[in-house]
Formats: sequence, structure tokens, C-alpha cells
Amino acid sequence: MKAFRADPELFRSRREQGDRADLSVDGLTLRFGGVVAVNDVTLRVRTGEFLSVIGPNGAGKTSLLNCITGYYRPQEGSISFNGRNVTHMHTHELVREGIGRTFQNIELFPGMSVLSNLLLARHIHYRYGFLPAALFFPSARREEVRHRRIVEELIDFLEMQSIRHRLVGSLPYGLRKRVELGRALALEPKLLILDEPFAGMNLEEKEDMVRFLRELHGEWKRTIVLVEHDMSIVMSLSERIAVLNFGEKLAEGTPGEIQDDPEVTRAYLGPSEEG
Amino acid sequence: MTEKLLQVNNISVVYSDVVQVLKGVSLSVERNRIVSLLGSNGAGKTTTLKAISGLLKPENGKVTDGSITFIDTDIANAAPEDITRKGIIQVLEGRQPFKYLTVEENLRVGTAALREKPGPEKLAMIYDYFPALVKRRKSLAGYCSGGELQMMVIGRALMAQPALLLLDEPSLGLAPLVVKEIFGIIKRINEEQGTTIILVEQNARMALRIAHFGYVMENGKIVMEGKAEDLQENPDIREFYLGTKADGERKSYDNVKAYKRRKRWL
Amino acid sequence: MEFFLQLLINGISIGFLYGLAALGFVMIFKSSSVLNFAHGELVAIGAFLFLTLVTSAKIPVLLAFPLTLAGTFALGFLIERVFLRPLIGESLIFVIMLTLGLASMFKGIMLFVWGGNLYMFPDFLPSWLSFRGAGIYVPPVYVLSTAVGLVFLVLFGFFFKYSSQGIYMRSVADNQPAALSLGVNVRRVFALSWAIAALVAAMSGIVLGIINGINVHDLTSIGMKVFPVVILGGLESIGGAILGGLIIGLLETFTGGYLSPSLRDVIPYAVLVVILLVRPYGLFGLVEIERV
Amino acid sequence: MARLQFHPCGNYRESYGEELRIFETDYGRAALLAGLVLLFAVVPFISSAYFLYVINLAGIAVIGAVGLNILIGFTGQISLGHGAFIGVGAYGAAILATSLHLPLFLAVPLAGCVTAAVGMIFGIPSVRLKGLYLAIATLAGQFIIEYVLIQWEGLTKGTMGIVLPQATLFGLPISGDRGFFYLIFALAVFMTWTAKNLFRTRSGRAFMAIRDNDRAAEGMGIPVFPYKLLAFGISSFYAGVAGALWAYYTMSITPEPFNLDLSIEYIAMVIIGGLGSITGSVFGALFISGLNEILRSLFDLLTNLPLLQGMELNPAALRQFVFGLAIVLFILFEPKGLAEVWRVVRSNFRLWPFSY
Repeated sequence: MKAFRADPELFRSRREQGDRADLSVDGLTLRFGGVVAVNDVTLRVRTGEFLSVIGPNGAGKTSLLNCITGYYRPQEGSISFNGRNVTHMHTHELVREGIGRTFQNIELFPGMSVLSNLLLARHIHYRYGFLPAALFFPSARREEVRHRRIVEELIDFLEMQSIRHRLVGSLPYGLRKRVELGRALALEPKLLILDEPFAGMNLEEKEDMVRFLRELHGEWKRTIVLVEHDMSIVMSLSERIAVLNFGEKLAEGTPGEIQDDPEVTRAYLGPSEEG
Repeated sequence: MTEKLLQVNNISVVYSDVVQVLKGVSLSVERNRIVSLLGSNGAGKTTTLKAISGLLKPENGKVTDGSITFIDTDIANAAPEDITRKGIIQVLEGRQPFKYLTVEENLRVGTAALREKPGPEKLAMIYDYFPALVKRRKSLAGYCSGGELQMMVIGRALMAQPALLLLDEPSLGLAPLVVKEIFGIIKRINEEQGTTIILVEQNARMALRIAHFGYVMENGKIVMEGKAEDLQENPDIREFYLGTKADGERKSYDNVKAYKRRKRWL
Repeated sequence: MEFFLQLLINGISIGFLYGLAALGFVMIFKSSSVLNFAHGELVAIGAFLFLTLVTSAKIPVLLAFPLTLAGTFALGFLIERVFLRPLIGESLIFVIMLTLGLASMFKGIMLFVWGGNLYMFPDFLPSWLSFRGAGIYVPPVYVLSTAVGLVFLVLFGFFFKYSSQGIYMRSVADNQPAALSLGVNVRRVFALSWAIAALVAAMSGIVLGIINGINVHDLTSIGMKVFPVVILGGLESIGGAILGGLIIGLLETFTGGYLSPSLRDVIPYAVLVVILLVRPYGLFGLVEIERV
Repeated sequence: MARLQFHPCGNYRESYGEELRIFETDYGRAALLAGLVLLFAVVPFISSAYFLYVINLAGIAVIGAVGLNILIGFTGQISLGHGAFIGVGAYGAAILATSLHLPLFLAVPLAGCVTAAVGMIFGIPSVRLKGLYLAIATLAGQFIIEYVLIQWEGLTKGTMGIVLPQATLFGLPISGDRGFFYLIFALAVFMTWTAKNLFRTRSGRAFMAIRDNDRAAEGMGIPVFPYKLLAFGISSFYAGVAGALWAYYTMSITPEPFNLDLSIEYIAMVIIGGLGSITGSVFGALFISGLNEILRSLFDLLTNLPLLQGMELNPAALRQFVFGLAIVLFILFEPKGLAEVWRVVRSNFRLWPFSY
């Protein structure tokens, strides 16, 4: 397995806090103008776990993620991360707590290079103040170089060396998804939330992505929550799967249990067939 | 029966006068057929569709070489309004609903290219194909789920009574059950309305199942073509697009290795 | 009490006029999401065209009126053709800045031709249009502005809600690539919306000219006044434009009547900021649908 | 390491630090140095008083335009109130200098700070407003500030205006156009450089992230609203300094010039210079200031022509028209502005005689 070329400690800006990433969602309910998007959902994610959330379109998967990452405010229920109640925190505060994500419809900065996109994700790890930056003191310069080095490590890991100076807007879809993963990793999240990272990819690109996720989970010991429709990927990567339907949790269990659950088959997978 | 409806002849497409995306693409589509276009991201599938529908122009793209013949006229670089009027309608990737219009208003926009506006029976037909839309007809499209939206945009395109329907990744981001449903409907539309369809898909398994013919694109070129059944049997297609091993067993992501096998045509 | 009633009536009539001016503005916004900074200039051009036709060319009013409307319709069409069409597909900020440039150009031309002087239309409104009673007097032009405002409100409302062309316009504003893919003639939609906007602007320009006289600076400043009007109502709403016009019209007249005339022009903006903080999309604007 | 690099051909850089430089080549750095020497050591001594006056005003405009570009071009918040903020700076300096008798070296930065505070207050609507709605809220700011400048007579003396004392720096009087030239251009160069630095470091990148995609910016841990306020603050600080210098330079101020037209003039500078380009704002400011002067002389020329003697010419009309035309032409033909023209010219020059 490919490991970091350089000192992996470089990447651990916040080592003192450790990698603990225990998420618990309790009785979460989210309504939008009359529609109940998420209804009394309870969910746990333990440190080091790989959890997938599946379910039909409109089942509330993305809404659930948006509550966890602070984009939506749930009306009822609570979310806590590492024992801290984070229900009403803003997105940017949650990022500092260590929750990083990718988006379903790719939310990159299209007018910037891959490198700038990744550097932007280092925002919370900078230490220099406003004045040293405005006057470009040596301290600011040193830090810029340090973060650049970290970002280059990520570029190496995700095999994006050849596109580092390309504008993100000019990249094909599959690569943009990869850049987005890189950007989420540059945040150094303890909990990595991925919203349909495989959508629109062909088999080959999916295999690359599976490789990256497997290494992230296996070697880097990241805690990962994945929302995805491709069942073969979900079944192969996850340790545990939660199924949502009409905003409610329909089932939860190991991939084997979910595959054999008749209700899940009826609501989501459809009768299995070989082709 | 085997009349050519569309003939794309050796076209090259250049964006902003500098970036060449298509390098001599040829394909032909027979009437009443579903033709599937497979290939990696960035291979030029969407660009091919846009070259046919004329939607390159707003993006600063241009067909610089070759011709696109629809029935008997060359439509390369024609204005999108003229092409849609001839009966070619493209359903864009990523659904692209009119968020602030209701579902029914969205469907009504579909008739823009028609000189004679169809009566209510046309709407009824769409609702017949997509019963899920009936209860959403008065709600804003922006609040519909992905599956509903995909149905709506296909329905919207059907309102235009297309002779040739270009579908760009209709299964993108949809749940397995919905994907099955949508592909079923596409097949029905083809059979019942006689609509010719070009289908761009990452989900090669589904696409080849309903298509009659298939093309594979890589790096702006067509690298393989054939009847859908033949493509399904081709070992490379099986390995790289369908994810089936030579012995017919479905490949599992459990065995993804740290190295990649290269495609032999690259 | 009579003073109050008189102010109320004045406010409502002025309000309808603002609403009318704003309708053209909303028209362009609804079809192309462009904020037209040159709208005040369109208002002024309409008034000056009418003035020229009536006074210099000595054309009878009943003929000059449709001629003015036709002329401004054509002008709107032309503006779109020459200046805006090349920008289809460019970032919105450039289009908006372009209208700023156009505003400056048009104002320059008008100042060049007519200077900063005040002109008057000959009196042509029939007196039976006026209303007198209960101690208040409503001059004919106020009755006219209210009537025209109401008629256009209904017309525009139906147009956008039910007519195919209206739905196409909304679809273009909503998602231009998708509209193109379905064969909506985007260029025609833009041209038409500019033409109609210029026409409506001219209409309000003429009525305003009757009330306050015709002066380049005063009329073009209406372009700035439509902003609080349309923002209050919500940029996309026809009814909102009229209602916003009424609110601003009343606010202005009452501030002018009871507080101080110098506050007249500032109060609408102050109220605007407060309302926007409570309702960021105006009173009737579409809430942005964001899906993350 | 000491190898000089004149042409950017291939990437020879050996450390990430080298990539952080503003200029890609030593040649660029040398050219800038030469330009600065020329500016400070030669220009003030060979220029006529009139020319110095013109470029002094241009220097002030540079500061204001760089400030506005930080807000519009880099953070994506359209502001129509920049003219009023410059007015706040001018009045701030005038009041600090006359009422509190503060010396120039305190009054100018303090006026900047006051303007920054006012700017941030008018930036508050950006917490909920986006795009066009925000633009209109800043327009409201323009009118409200204009009103206050005229009506708050106790503080601003209304339409009477304020006369400033002689500008002194650490006891030395800043006399004449040449004295102001050094003051203005020292500040202009310094503030332009600071702005450049801003956008190769953390906060500047955060601004651009907000411009490009504010939801994603939030997801990168950037608190969007405080940063928008910060952008308003910085931008207004620049406006305030520009206004303060203007007040000291012209010695007496009235509320009149700080109207919407001034805001639009600054927007024109930013657009013509190139949105999101610091260098561009400098060019844009010089261009518009130059255009202003050319139009003024052209008008003088026209009014003295015997042929046009009888006609009632309106200087405002001509200016309005040419301004509008300049904006329209730039947007239609070079939407990236003078910054792009400069880039093209430079790269042609560099690659000469081989254009490919």
C-alpha cells in the first residue's frame, strides 16, 4: 500500500486532540415548508467506523448530512460529536470540530486552480494573524510553504500531480469529484462525510476512488460516513449500513443483514437480477 | 426500417478556439433505435450530444470539421432553436429543472419548439408515463426529489414530440429502483412512440440492456462500436464497463488492487 | 383629516406610477435576471420623445402617444440587439455594469440635447377625469396613473402566469441552458422583454412628465427610485412591484407632508434596509431554492 | 540560487517559497524597482504643477479603486456606496483635524478606521442579502450617508463645507503638489502592496472563496459573514484613506462630490481595470483619472471654438456620455479589463520576436 512519502506527522496539525470521532444523532427531525425531510432519526457513528447511508431519492439522506454539517437547522432532536452537543453549531464551527464533507453536486471553486482549492481547505489550520499576512512577514511566508507542502502530499496521494495548476472548472466530472475529496481531506477531518462521491463515474474511476477510500479507512484510520447508490461499492466498503426511507430509518445493520432484509429490497434495491 | 436518421461524419469540436475535445467522431443512428454512447468522463460524450443539439455555441464551442446530417440536412453549427424545431431535443446532464416553475409549467416549456401547441392529451400522456408526477404537478420543481426531477425533464423533452431524443446520464445520482424504473420508461417510449434515442450513460450495464447499438468513446474518439449484444460479450467492455470477469462472475470491489490494468486500446 | 386624505390619495397615485415604472424593470429581471440601471433613462427618453412629437413636430396627442410607445418599443429592441446580445452567456455582473454604462451614455445624450431645463407638456388631459369632493381634489393625471397601473398589473400578471410566452420568459430567467435545450428562443425572449420594458417605462415617463414637468435629472432619478420599489415587492413579483410602489409612494408623500421634504428621498431607502433585514427576498420575492 | 531569471520558460523553481513571489521573474522585480525609482525620484521633478496635480488625484483614486476591487472583484459583494464611503473618509479627516486638532499622521488612518466602521455597519445586510439585493442595500447606504453629510450640520457644517488646516507631517509642513505627491504615492504604493499580499495569504483566499461559492466556503471552515464584514471594512478603510487624502489635498470639502456618480466612477475604474485584479485597479484608476482630465481640456477647447460659441454646451453631458461609452466598450470588447490588455502586451513583449 502506498503511504505518505514524507513525514505523516506533517499532516497532523491537531495531534493533541487525537482522532476520536464519535457522532450520535438522536431523534432528529427536519421539516421544510410542510414536508418532513427527516423524521425522528437516531444514528451512531463510532471512531474508526465506515458507515454507509442508503435509501431512495428524497429519502432524506442529504438532508440528514446537511443537519450534521450545519447547513440545515433541525427542528427537533440533537446531534453530538465527541460528547459535545453540536446541534446548533454553524458549518464553519463544525469544520473546526473536525467534520469535513464533500457535496452531492460538487461545490468546488471553479475559477481557482486545484492547488488553490486545496489550500483554501487549510484555512482553519493557519496560525498567522492578519497583519503579518498583509505585510507578508517571514513567518507568514514560512507557514504558506508549510501548508503548500501538506497539500502537495495530498495531491500525490490522490494522483493529481498533472492537474495541480488546472482550473477546477475545466476538469472532467470524475476528476472534480477527486479534487473535492482532496479538498475535504485537506481540512484534516476526524469524521469524513461523503455525499455520493461515485455518482457519474465510470467503473475505472470508481475503482480508483474505492482504492483511495480503502486506504483512508484502513491506513489512515479515518472515520467515514458514505451516502451512495452503487450497492456493490456500498456492500464492499461499509462495515455498517443504515437505510433511510421517507425520512425515517428503515433498517440498520451489517452489509449482509441489509442485503437480506426484505423491506430494504422492496423499498430501495428492487428484486435482484443478474445481468 | 433501417433508414438513417442521423449521420455524424468525422466531426472535430474545439472550445474557445483552443481546446480540442472531439477528434474525428463518426456515428450513425437508425430510426426507432436506441443507441448508447459509453466512455469515461472527459471522453467527449456530452460534447458529442451538444454538437448534435447545437448547444455547443453558448459554451463557446464549435464544430470545426466534418458534418452532422439529420434526415437530409447538415445541422452542424446550426442555432439550437432551429435544431430543436427539426425535432432533436437534448435532456441535459444534471437534470436542469426550472426550479421556480411548477412541474406542469416545466412540462409546458417543452412545447416551445412546436409551432402548433399540443392539447391536454399530450400532458395526459406524459402523466401516464410518469404517474409519480401527477401529485407534484402544482409544486415548484425546486422542491422535487432527484427521481421526480429526472422524470420531469424527460417528460418535458417528450412534450416537444422529438424525433431524436438525446439523453445525457439519466441515471446520475438516482437510487437503483428509480434507475430501473426510468430505464423501463425509456424503453417504453422508444417502443410505443417510435422515438429514436441516443443515450449517454455511465451505467453501462443498464444502457446496453435497453440499447440496440453501442459506441465507446475515449479521448475524443470512437474506439469501439457494435450491436449491444456483441458489446456485452466483448471482454474489454465486460472488464472496464460492465465489471464482469471473463468467467461471467460479477467483479467485486473487494478485490480492487493498488495498481491499475490499462485498457488495451489506449 | 382632509390633509391626510389628500396625502393618501396623492400617495396612492404616485405609488401606482412608481409601480408602473417598476413593472418594466421587473419584466427585464424576470426574463434575464438583469438589474437594469438604465431604467430611469428609458423613462426619461419616453417622456422626451413624447414631448418632441407633441411640441416640436406638432403631432396631435392621440397620435403622438402610440407613436411614442412604438418608438420606445423599437428602442428597447435595439438596445438588446446592439448591447446585450453579445453578452448572452457572460457573467451577470458584466451585464449589470453594462446597463450602468448605458445609463450614463443615455443621460449624456439627453443632457446634450435638452440640457438640464424643465419643460412642460401642453395641457391635454380632459377635466372629466378629475375628481372633486369631500374636501379633496384628485387631478386627472392621478386618476390616469391609477387606472394605467391597475390595467398593466392585471395584464402582466396574466401574461406571466398563463401565457406560453410568459412561461418561456420565466424559464429563461430560471435556467438558460435548459431553456435553450428545449428550443425556447432565448434571444427573442430577451429582445421582447427589453422592448416591453422600454414601452412601459415610456408610459410612466409621460405620466410623470405631466405631473412634475420634464427634466432629465428628475426623470432619470426615477431609475434609482424603482430599486426600493422592486426590492420591497420582491424582484420577480408583478403584484409586488405595484405594492412596493404604493408603499414607497405613501411613505414619500407622508414623510414629505408631515415630517420634512428633505427626508422624502431618504426614508424609502431606510425602510428598505430594515425590511430586507427581516425578509431578505422582499415581501413577495422568490426565496432562493438552495440544495446543498 | 543566485541565478537570475529573465524569462518564464518552464518551471525552474526549487522551493514552494519561490512560487509565492508576486513576480514570476527577476526581470519583473527589476522593472518594478526601476518604475518606483522613476516614480519617486524623477516624476516629481520633471512634471509641471498641473501634471502633478493630475497624478496626485490619480494616486488617490488608485487607493480608492484598489479598495473597491477588494470588495467587488475579490469578495463578490457589489457595492454602490463607495463614493459615500470616500466622503465619510474626507469628512472624518476634516472633522478630526479641525475639531480635535489631530495631526495628519493620526487623522488619516483614524479617518480610515472610522470609514471602515461605517462600511461595516452598511455591510451588515450582507448577513442575509446576496447579489442584487445587497447591491441595492449599499445603494441605500449611499443615499443615507449623503443625507447625513448634508443634514447633520452640527458635525459637517452642511452645504457650507469644512476648511482644513495646512497639512503637516511630524511638524514639517507638506507644501505644494510635490509634498503631497510623496505622501499620496507612498501610501498608494504601500496599500497596493498590502492588497497584493492579502490575496496570496489566508484571508484573501477566504474572500475569493466566498465570491466563488459561499456555501462551500462555509464548508471549508470560513465564517462567511464575519469575512464579508471584514471585506467591507478593508474596502472602506481604503476608501476612507483616499477620502482623507483628498480632503487634505483640496483643503476644503463639501458633501456635493460624494454622490452616486462618484460611486459609479469608481465602479468604472474597477471594471475597466479588470475585476479581481489589483494591478488592474491601478490601471483603471489612472485611466479614468486621465480620461477625466482629457475631457475637461477637450471641453475647454470646444467652448473656445468660435463655431460652437453660440451653442449652450453642457460639460456634464459630454463627461457622462464618454464615461458610459468607455464602460460599455470595455465590457463588450475586453471584459477582463486593462489588466488583461497589460498581460497580453507584456507576454508579447517578452516573447518577442517569437510570438509563439
